[in-house]
Amino acid sequence: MNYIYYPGCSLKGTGRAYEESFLAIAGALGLAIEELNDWNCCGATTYMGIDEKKAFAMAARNLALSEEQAPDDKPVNFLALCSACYLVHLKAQTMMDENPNLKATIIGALANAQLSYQGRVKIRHPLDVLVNDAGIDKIKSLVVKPLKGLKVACHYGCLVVRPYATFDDQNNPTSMDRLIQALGAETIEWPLKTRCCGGTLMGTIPDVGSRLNYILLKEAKRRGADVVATACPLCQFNLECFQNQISSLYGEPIHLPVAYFSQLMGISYGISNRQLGMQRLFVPLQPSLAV
Amino acid sequence: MSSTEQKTDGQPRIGVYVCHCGINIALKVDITDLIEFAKGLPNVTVAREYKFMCSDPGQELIQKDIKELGINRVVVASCSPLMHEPTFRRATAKGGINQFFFQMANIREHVSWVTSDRGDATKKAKALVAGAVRRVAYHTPLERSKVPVNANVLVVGGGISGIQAALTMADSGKRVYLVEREPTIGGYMAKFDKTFPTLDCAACILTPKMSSVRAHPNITLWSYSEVVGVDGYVGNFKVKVKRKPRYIKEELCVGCNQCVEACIFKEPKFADEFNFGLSKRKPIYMPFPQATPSVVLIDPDTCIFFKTGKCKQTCIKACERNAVDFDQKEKIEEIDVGAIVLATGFKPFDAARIPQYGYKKYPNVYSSLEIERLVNASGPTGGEIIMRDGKKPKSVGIVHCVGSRDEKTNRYCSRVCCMYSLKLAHLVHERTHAEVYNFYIDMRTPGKGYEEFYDKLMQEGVHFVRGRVAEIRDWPMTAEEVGKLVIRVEDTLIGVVRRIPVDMVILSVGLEAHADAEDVRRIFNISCSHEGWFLERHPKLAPVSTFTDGIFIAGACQGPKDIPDCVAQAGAAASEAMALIDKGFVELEPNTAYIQETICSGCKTCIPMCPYNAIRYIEDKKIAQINATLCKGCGTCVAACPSAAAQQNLFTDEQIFEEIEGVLNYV
Amino acid sequence: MHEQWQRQIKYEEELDPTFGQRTAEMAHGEQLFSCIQCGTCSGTCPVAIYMDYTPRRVIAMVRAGLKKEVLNSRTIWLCASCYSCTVECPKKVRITDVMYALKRQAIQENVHPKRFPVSVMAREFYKLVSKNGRNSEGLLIFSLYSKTNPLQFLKYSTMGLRLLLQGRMNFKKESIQAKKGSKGDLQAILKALDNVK
Amino acid sequence: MSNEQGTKTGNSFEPKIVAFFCNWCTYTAADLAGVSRFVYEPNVRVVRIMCSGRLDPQFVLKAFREGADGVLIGGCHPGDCHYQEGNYKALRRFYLLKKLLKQMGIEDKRFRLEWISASEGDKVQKVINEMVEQVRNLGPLRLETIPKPHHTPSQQPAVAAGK
Repeated sequence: MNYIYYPGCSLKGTGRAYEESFLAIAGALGLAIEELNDWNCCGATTYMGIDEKKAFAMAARNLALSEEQAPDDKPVNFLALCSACYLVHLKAQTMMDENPNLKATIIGALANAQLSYQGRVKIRHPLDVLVNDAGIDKIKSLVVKPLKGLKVACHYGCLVVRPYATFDDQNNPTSMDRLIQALGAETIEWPLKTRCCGGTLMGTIPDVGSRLNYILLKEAKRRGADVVATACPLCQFNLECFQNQISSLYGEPIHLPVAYFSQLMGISYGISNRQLGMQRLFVPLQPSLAV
Repeated sequence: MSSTEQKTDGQPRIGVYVCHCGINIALKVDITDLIEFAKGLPNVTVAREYKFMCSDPGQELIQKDIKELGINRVVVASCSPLMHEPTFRRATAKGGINQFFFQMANIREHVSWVTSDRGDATKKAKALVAGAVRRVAYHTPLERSKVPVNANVLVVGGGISGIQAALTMADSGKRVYLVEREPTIGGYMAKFDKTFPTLDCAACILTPKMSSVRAHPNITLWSYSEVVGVDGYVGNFKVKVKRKPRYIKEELCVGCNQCVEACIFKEPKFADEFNFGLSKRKPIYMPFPQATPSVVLIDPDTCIFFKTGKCKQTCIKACERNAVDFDQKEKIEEIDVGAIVLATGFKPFDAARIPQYGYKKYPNVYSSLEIERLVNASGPTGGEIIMRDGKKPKSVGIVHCVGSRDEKTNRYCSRVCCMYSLKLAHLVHERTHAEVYNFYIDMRTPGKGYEEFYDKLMQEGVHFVRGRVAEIRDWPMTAEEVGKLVIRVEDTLIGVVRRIPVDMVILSVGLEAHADAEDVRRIFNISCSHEGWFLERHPKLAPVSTFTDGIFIAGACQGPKDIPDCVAQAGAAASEAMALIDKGFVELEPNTAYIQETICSGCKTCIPMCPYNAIRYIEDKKIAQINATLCKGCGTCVAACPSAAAQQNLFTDEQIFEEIEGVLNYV
Repeated sequence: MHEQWQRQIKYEEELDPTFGQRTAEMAHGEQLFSCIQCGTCSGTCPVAIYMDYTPRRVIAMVRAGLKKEVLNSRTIWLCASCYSCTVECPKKVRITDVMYALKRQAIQENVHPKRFPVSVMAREFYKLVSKNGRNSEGLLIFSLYSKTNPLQFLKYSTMGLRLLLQGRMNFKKESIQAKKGSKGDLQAILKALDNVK
Repeated sequence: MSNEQGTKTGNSFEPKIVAFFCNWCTYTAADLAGVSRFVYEPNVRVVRIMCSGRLDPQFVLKAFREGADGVLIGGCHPGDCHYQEGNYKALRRFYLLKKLLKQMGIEDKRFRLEWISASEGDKVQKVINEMVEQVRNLGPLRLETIPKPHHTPSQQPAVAAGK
């Protein structure tokens, strides 16, 4: 199966390691992936708060472009790594389907840029693709360095299963857990797995953002996690990069590696740290792997 | 009738009577316009309006016109015939003409209540009236045939509702068959310790009733049995009852339990249904000490002999009365009854369907019914409230509306949860002195002494938080939360979010219709609401009747209800059934089919059409003939008859043709 | 009038009776009017603890027409759109979308709290992305801090430096290639939607 | 025939639809729709029959003949028939009739059969609104051109004084 890959802004910036590591393991798994030409920002969770129609139009432009890029009439697998990008495109699509007038308006707007949207796009999340297309067995088969003894807290964050749970259980998703277990690691019982990291609040209102991330990190430590695995650049950024500020704010030393699930896969596949962007981590993962 | 005959010249003289129904119809239908229109219709002699046609003055209008104007056909334009057709037929008869010279036009349910524009409504009402007028001209005098009613009754379901209905009818001398699916009667009430708001013990008021059911000469109790088929019609139902094998000869067993003692399983090791698995039983067991009938049964799924064929069968030897019978087979009993009372009850909501409440995940999260057993003196802990981890709770949270008032589970309010939650709060507080918190959306205590009970609880120091619990988790934020279940909720009366750590959580689950309500409904040929509750004939005027004559409903199978309401409804259903039986006969709607011998070609097309084998072929005459007593009046044979020899009273081809022309040709 | 003597009574003339209906339409849902004030939204909301009005209260205020209070509240800007409330609401009220609808009204009527980082960031992001078609994290943070609280630069300088060194941040302007008038011209699309009702 | 006369919208075409509803399920559902105040299009006139099995093909043809633009049949869901299987009989006739009507040039959408149980008041609303809209789009059915046979009524029943 072919995938049109939508990176989104973060994966070219703060989330670079996510792109690097995912493309690396995708290559290992032999997934045919090509980047979407001239993609634009999805508008994230913010743009909708200013102008909803334009927000949907921005997403629709990407959907239209992906249909351009996969001209035959087969369904297009639109792969968005970032959870926010994944949801924004999914929401735009769902809202247009629910509301014909809105759809007409958006399609009309696209026409001004000689674009059309037929609606044959299927928006996919990497966990969905890995677990359901590649399959756990295939994922297992490539493991050369099992992550024996590594205790992982799989953090799905909000938007993977909310408001739409298209491929996993909304209250208790398990795809990442199954995937991580396939690497030989142990996943801890993690009831906060879909709790919010605060998104952009960390940047705008640090006190609020800090508390949300403090709760997650503290509980993950309490439950004996060696590392938190994420599937979202913003979760990763919030959980990892502010640990010093959080520690000083709550007078409690917090030092917990936060890596992308794809980096953990890469490690177990024996892919080089550089290819996986491990050097970009604030909190190095290597020590935890020594266990 | 002399007056009538003088005034009639063989031509129909139709009277049209339009009802305002207060403003129900008048608001949407221009009555004056409609009256003027009706006056212009063929054969209409008089057209009148009245505020409430169903009232006495309204009915007298009709009778007066019949006598004075020689009206010989009556059309009433008002509500649905399913509502008031009998009323106006009676009025017509009182006037002195045959009651079937009457036709109703439904301009309320089918017009004024479902149409927004007044012009449209008036137009539609005119069409329906025209249809009725055209049709009624072709009505013919008919007589109702009477069929005797079988004096026996069937009660389905042995909970408090079924028991109440059965006893009421048996005491009045009716022969009652009480069929219960479970091995014992008593239903959910038998599992309760106390009942709200009086806190009298459930057993003390229920078990005497259970034993009098067992002892009653007029009651045949078939437990561990299910109705599998119902044929016939009001007054004369033929019922098939499946009696499941309990592998014990019921008539021999005296419930001494020696077989249970003797079972090769020295210790009970299988989840005990009656206690929701809070205790264990053996493969051969008595459901609970006061079980009625007091007869043990064997569970083939857990019994070694049934699973392996190899067992010392110590139970057989232990029974002096040789009641144990491993060869027992399921058998079908057939009975004839005149009326049926359905009291099949409800099923509790499965709390696991709301994952964020942690039921089946955290051992100390219980469903309210489990707590009913825990606080019960005859329960698994002898009434001591001990949690699965062996500890006594110091703090308890009771969560209301679990599986109620929730679009994702059940939209409706289950009606009993607020009160039983208060009851449990009282009992738990009384026995453990724990801090008890009630989390409610709205406190609903309508009922005698209910609000007072709520007040009593507040006085007792039970905490009340108005807010629907968002989640129950085991991750602590503070030292006191460590090792506790943390309830996260907005205290909506203060407007702040609270985290309340407790040892034990009670989920007050709502009531649901049985999973197989749909199948049961079909067996008895009645209707269900979307939620699966059995549908009453009329929400106010016929709350225990169904759309199938002779079949009545009582208790929670009709909708969530507490014990007082169940008992009241059971009494109502019982008296409805007895009213039917004591009358001795039922008058059948004369809408039966008949064959016009001169036209019938004897092609036999109709014969296989009849679901009741009411049509037979008469060899010598070479024609078909319909047995009116067997015919139920569906008219399928009439529609099939190629030569129009078959016709149906009240629904002849020409009556329907006229109605079609009527509804189409005037507006 | 003296601050702490603000009267709390509400007169009908101070309310906007159309506010509820308008908001419901903007939020794709009449379910708003089915709210039973159970507080599940507030209970599930991870940031409710910082809000001036809990989400439940906002719903009630919207229905009652307390437009001024709602549009000026911090609550609507604190919503991180994690959708917990939306999926847990027993009446299927799309609370997250209600919050979005309120943010939009606040922007339209220009009544959002001044120098309040969230709304500032929102507008900066909107401008940046509408113009270039892509976000440039570095530039966004820069304009946000300079427009709200420049001290943040110091606070996060070391972190910023690390991000730069690790190649996780830069200050160059990202943008799409599609030229004006050419296929895929984003401006053309967005322009078409200006003043679409 | 007054097909062309419009109701609310000036002289826009408002179809007439005759519905044959069985007494036990669909007629009751229509009553429930009323009790629940489910407002729907006013274009349907309901003729009550005891069972959809009573539906004589003649009724349908008659209705079209008399100027109906559509005919709707409502019966109990399969397995729910008050008379065991009248609705199956109706279904068979429905299919046969559909063929014939096609031959007469009457469009598919003008003739519809629906299973609606006593508790489905909302379905009555949905089905009627749908059908009215569809028939409205089809426009009036014009059979007037063909001369119309009138059934010869039997002897007017003597007004017996039966009680």
